[in-house]
Amino acid sequence: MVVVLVVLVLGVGVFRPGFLDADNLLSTGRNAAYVGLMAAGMVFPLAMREVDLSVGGNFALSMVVGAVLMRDGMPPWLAVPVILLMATALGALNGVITTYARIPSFIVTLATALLFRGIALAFAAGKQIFEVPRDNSFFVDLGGRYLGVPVTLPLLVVLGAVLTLVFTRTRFGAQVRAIGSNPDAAAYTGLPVDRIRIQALAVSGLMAGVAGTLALAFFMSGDPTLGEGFELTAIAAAIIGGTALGGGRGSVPGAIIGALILALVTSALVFFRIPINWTSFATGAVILVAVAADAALRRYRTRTI
Amino acid sequence: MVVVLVVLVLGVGVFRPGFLDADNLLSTGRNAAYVGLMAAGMVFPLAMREVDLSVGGNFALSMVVGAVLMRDGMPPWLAVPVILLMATALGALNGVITTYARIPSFIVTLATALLFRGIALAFAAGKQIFEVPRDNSFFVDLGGRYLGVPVTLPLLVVLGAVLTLVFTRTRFGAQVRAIGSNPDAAAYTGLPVDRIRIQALAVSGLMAGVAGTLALAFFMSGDPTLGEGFELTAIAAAIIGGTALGGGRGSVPGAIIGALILALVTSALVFFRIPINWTSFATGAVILVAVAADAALRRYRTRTI
Amino acid sequence: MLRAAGLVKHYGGVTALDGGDIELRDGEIHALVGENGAGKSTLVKILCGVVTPDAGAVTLDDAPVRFAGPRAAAARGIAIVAQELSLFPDLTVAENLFIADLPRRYGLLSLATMERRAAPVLADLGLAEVPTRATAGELSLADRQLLEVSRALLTGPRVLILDEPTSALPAAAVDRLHAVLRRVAARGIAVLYISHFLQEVRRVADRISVLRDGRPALRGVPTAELGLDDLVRAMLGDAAPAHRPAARRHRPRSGPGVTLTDVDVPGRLAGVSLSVAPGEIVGIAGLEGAGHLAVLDLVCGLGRPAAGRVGLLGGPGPRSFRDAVRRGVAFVPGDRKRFGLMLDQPVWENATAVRWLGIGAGPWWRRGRELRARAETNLRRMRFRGDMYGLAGELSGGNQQKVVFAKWLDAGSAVIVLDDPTRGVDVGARGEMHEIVRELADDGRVVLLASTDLAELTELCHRVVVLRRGAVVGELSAGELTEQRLSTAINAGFA
Amino acid sequence: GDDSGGGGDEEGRLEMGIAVANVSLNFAIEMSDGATQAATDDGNVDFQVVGPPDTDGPAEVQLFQNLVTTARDGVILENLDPPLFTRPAAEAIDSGVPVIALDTSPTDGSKIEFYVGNDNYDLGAQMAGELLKHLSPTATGTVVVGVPNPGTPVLDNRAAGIKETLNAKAPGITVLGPFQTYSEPTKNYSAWSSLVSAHGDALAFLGVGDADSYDLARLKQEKNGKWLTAGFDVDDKTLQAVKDGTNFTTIDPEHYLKGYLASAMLIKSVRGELELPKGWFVSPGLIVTKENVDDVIQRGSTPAAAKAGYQSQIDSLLKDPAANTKPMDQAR
Ligand SMILES: Nc1ncnc2c1ncn2[C@@H]1O[C@H](COP(=O)(O)OP(=O)(O)OP(=O)(O)O)[C@@H](O)[C@H]1O
Ligand SMILES: Nc1ncnc2c1ncn2[C@@H]1O[C@H](COP(=O)(O)OP(=O)(O)OP(=O)(O)O)[C@@H](O)[C@H]1O
Ligand SMILES: O[C@@H]1[C@@H](O)[C@H](O)OC[C@H]1O
Ligand SMILES: [Mg+2]
Ligand SMILES: [Mg+2]
Repeated sequence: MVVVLVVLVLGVGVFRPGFLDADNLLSTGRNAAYVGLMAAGMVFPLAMREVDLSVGGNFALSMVVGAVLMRDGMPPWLAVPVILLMATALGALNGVITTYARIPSFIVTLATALLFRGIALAFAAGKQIFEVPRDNSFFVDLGGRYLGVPVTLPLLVVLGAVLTLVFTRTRFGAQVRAIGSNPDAAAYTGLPVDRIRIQALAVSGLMAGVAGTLALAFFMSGDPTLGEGFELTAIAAAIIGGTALGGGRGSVPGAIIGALILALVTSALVFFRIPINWTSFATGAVILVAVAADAALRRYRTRTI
Repeated sequence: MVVVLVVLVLGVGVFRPGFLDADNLLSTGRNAAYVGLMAAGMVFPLAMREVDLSVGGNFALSMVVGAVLMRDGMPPWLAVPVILLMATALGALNGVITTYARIPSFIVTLATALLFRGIALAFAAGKQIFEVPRDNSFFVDLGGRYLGVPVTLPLLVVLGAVLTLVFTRTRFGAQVRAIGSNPDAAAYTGLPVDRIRIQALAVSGLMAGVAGTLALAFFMSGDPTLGEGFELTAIAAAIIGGTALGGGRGSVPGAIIGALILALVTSALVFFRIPINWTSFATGAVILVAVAADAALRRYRTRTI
Repeated sequence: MLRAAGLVKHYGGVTALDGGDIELRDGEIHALVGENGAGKSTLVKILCGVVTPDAGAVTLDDAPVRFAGPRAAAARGIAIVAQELSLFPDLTVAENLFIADLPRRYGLLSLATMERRAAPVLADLGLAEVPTRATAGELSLADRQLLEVSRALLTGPRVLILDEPTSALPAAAVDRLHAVLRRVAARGIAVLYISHFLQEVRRVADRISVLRDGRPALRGVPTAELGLDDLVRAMLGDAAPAHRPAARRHRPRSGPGVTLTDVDVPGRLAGVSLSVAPGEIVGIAGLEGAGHLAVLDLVCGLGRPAAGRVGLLGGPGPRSFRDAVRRGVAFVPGDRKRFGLMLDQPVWENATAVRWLGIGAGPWWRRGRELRARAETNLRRMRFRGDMYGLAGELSGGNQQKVVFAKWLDAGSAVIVLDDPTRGVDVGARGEMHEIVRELADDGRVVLLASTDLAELTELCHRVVVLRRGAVVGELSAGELTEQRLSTAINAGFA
Repeated sequence: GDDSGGGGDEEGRLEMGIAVANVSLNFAIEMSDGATQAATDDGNVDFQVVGPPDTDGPAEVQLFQNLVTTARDGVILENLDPPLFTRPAAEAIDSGVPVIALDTSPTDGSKIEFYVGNDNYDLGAQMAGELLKHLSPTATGTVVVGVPNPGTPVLDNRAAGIKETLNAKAPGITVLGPFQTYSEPTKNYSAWSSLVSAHGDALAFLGVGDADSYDLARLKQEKNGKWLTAGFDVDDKTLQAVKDGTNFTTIDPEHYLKGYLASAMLIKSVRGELELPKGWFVSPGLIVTKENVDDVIQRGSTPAAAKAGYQSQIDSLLKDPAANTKPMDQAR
């Protein structure tokens, strides 16, 4: 993974040195952070054989609700816990519906994606909400840079580390992996499968909320149309990073690196001046090559070790 | 399923008789047919634990290639086999890459979706292609109506029946289900897992091509931007129709009915004059309710039988 | 003391239990035996709260209990090792051991605590070598079975229930397990032990109960009062075979069979040569990792030699598993749940999968009637007890194994490779299956057999090839083939 | 009300409506607001708006077909993908429902004969002209043009207008692109961010879509860019960026006005008060700069303000529709 990431960066850099410009790499990283955070959260449902297609909607709703609260006078830093609580609750709601209506999470979250984005639309009444206190430290600091580095990036690293610990070293994480690994045995062993499902979807909701909060801090406005299609990119990033759709296995750092690779591919193509009608083709082709290379590399390594 | 479909139609019809207008129902059905055909094809990869996210791209490419061939003078009916062959080959290509590069089909088809659509864009030079011989029977008959019924609809029924037979009554169908049920056991039973995977993805490619052909006949133009997001709707339709994401089970008629339900929900909302800011919300909510009702009904039935 | 009385359980039209009862006394090992499908696992599932009985009562220390689920049972000190392995293949050994109650330190899993607590139990069962950080899916079937036993022991139970814990275990591991169970019983714990190895049962149990068709045939009779024949009669009733069918005369034919010539597989086999002729039943034996399973893999196309030659029916070695199957190799795997069955599909579809779906014989469309007829014939030959139209996952363990055998029988293969083919199968059916294997050999098939059950090897094989550390160390043929000598050869080699 | 409708029922109440490309973006909302206002002004029209949540051609086709079964007296069709509507529009017209096109010119076989839309090529040219006001006549360097999604005629025409005008009027300037900038706003931001890194020495970055405008502004602030930036449409954030001088202009296709005009003329023609001319009714656009941005902001604050703001234009344009109408095949 990391190898592919580095090869990609350096490979492009050789031909287009401007790509290696610190500012370009940092901005690309920051832009990838939103999907990266969602991908990190997505590892939890995926690892237990569930999926969350509502992260894009949750992301948009978080931004809009945050912007509305701030516009209407709530101190931004106070609004943050409200946003995160709401996003987590919506994630949990996905889990509750999946569990109690007994519908696959694919369908539930496909519908709640519309639902959440719909609430955002209704809330914003079709307008962008930008009358927020831009001079507040929430926007200046959280949305800005520190020593030239977008604050979002260290946060991504910290949150990634925390989620990695949660996934690999906590009881909750182990239960998530256990359920994904063998659902029958998990039920048989008496693991609280329903509760864990709700919690796993709550985690992915929370991360959508975190992404929404950071995007709000950066873009300084709430916009209900944001984040469309993010769910697929986030799932793809998680899978590229080694999470199995079939459950049981997952990697939070892998998911984040997966998101970075996808973002770098798009950005790199810009440096090669791909004509607009070929952009889509080139993006698809490069992703395929990058992922195939990664897969081949892994096979090679496990074979030689 | 059928119950939910009928209740939906009649329920809306009671309040908004205009909804029951034959013409309205027929055009809604026809519009659902494209996703319905893709959902029917999608049953094959899903039932063997694969997924095809490239059907939207394949659909667009089929339309564009068909339109270009017809514009450049190929007799439309002659272009049809070319389109279908190409769509099938692209589906098979998904299978070949998945098998030999050993990347999950989720990633492969996410990338080839971009690739196929990219080729369509490049091929069409970014334009919508509508300089086709509209008086040809391909457009007049295949795209038109017969005795007031859009020809697409009986075709949907026939193709649905054929695919149902293939899925339930042929060796290929049984192999697909066997692999989805337990891939390891299938391999240890001597099934040609790789070949079947390629064939299953070819089937879903073919159905995308069929949908593209029918759409071309109806819309009388090729448009590289068409069919975005169809893949998720098709997967959702298949799941609503009783196909398990975890493989082993599937239903072709279920998938088609699933697509009809999804289309009817959207269409019904028009008749209730939901304010536009709330349509997204209402769509999500009604889908949830419809699917939950269906699930509850099934449980009730299996309990009483 | 855990007691159950008058347990009744119906699954749809099937009566799994019809008045089952049992009394587990503290400090005693109580064995439960019975034919496949007699209701043993069902009884056990009721005891530990997995299944709710339709009638009957369970009492713990004379107080009635009704467990909401296995967790509730576990909370009262009832631990179970289920018949169908219920490990988490993606989790580490340590996580598997403690999944029900993971020890933590500062909120994080404490690997150190897990290792400390697990070490003595793992050592007792001979798992000391297994790294606790390895994922369970990488372990052998035997190690996984022992891992489950370890997991149950680690909960510190007062009632320990083991549903066929030794079906995949080699003899040495069985002995270690028995030693552990005796020690556990000595501490006052009640043990329920289910097995189809009647000798083994008689060795370890203080009392024995027998279930027949869901009803008790014997209730907690002290082992000393029971002979082997009494047991068999209680289990099978009038159907009990009067005598063991005599081994038929071995008539090897000329013609191509299976040959290995100076075969090397890095890390598994070194310079192995052997050949099996049509009509022969040859056992391949060894300790875990000795290379005997690698031999089976080569014949089935699951591996290719780095050096040397494999010959299959006069042709070259198989290129792949599928190639092997299509060229006439049948492989009955030991791990039926993973490699053998589609649990969510009907039995008859499972039983016809090799011929129709694997080899591709028959028309491309489904001829259901014909398929069902074939399935029925083969299943009847296996003494299958269950609903052919039901799902494979709803069968008792032994009957599942029969389905796996039946689907390979259907293929009509010339080379039959068997890996623990009678795992979990009751004595009666085991005898029947052995008879079928003999018939296959008489019919001129090549049969290769690996088994953790030494009795199976001695009863069935014309000769047994023994491997140690990837090399053939000797061969025992008809006259010299006894369990004693085989065990010595496997463990110590030929002096 | 009653669903049967049909031209001129008892009290002259009309069942009409508009289908828009989506119901979430400012441009579409403005058009539907304008169209709805014209119906309200008539006083006796039951007017319905339909559209998919996100831009989605086939979904809009379905909604359009549903709409023509209820709004039997007339339907305005706004979309970004005209070929899709060729047959559905023709079928609707054949069944007796008057249909006119809005924003994107209809295709040949659609049987739609009246279209209200901007001269998008000219809007692009105007943007180029505005840019040249901020550069010295002999300026040399590059200008990067971005288009959110390929294959959308409205946007392609704008890009062509920019490109061809700059090539003609400023020989020292090399126009690069158009490059794909994606319509989802965060992806749009990323795309521009990469474009700016890749062409750090460019004179200007010009986008032809709505997200381009405000994302370019945010980017310029973030990077303290010295380059010129501008895009289209009058989303709130875009107007803010013009007001504070970040973007030198935004081109307003005056969507509200377009929607109002289309709706008003359709209603009049259905009532028999107006013979609709055949062809393309050119709806004007506006160059928004620091000078007039406050008026535009005021105009966009409420539907009533919009009505007031556009009233004089509405009156004059409606006086003689034929005078503003060009042959359909010239639409661009
Ligand atoms: N979930 C189920 N659904 C339907 N039938 C079942 C189910 N579980 C068990 N049965 C049936 O109940 C009967 C008793 O099964 P059980 O598993 O208790 O047998 P057993 O004595 O453990 O056999 P074995 O020695 O093969 O393990 C069998 O006929 C089996 O098919
Ligand atoms: N659940 C069941 N229990 C008992 N018998 C069954 C069951 N299902 C099917 N059968 C038997 O199988 C026979 C064929 O059933 P059915 O017609 O459903 O199969 P089919 O798949 O149509 O077969 P074919 O492919 O030959 O047409 C029935 O006559 C019945 O005796
Ligand atoms: O101005 C609008 C543009 O911004 C949008 O992207 O497409 C439709 C146009 O009318
Ligand atoms: Mg059992
Ligand atoms: Mg039949």
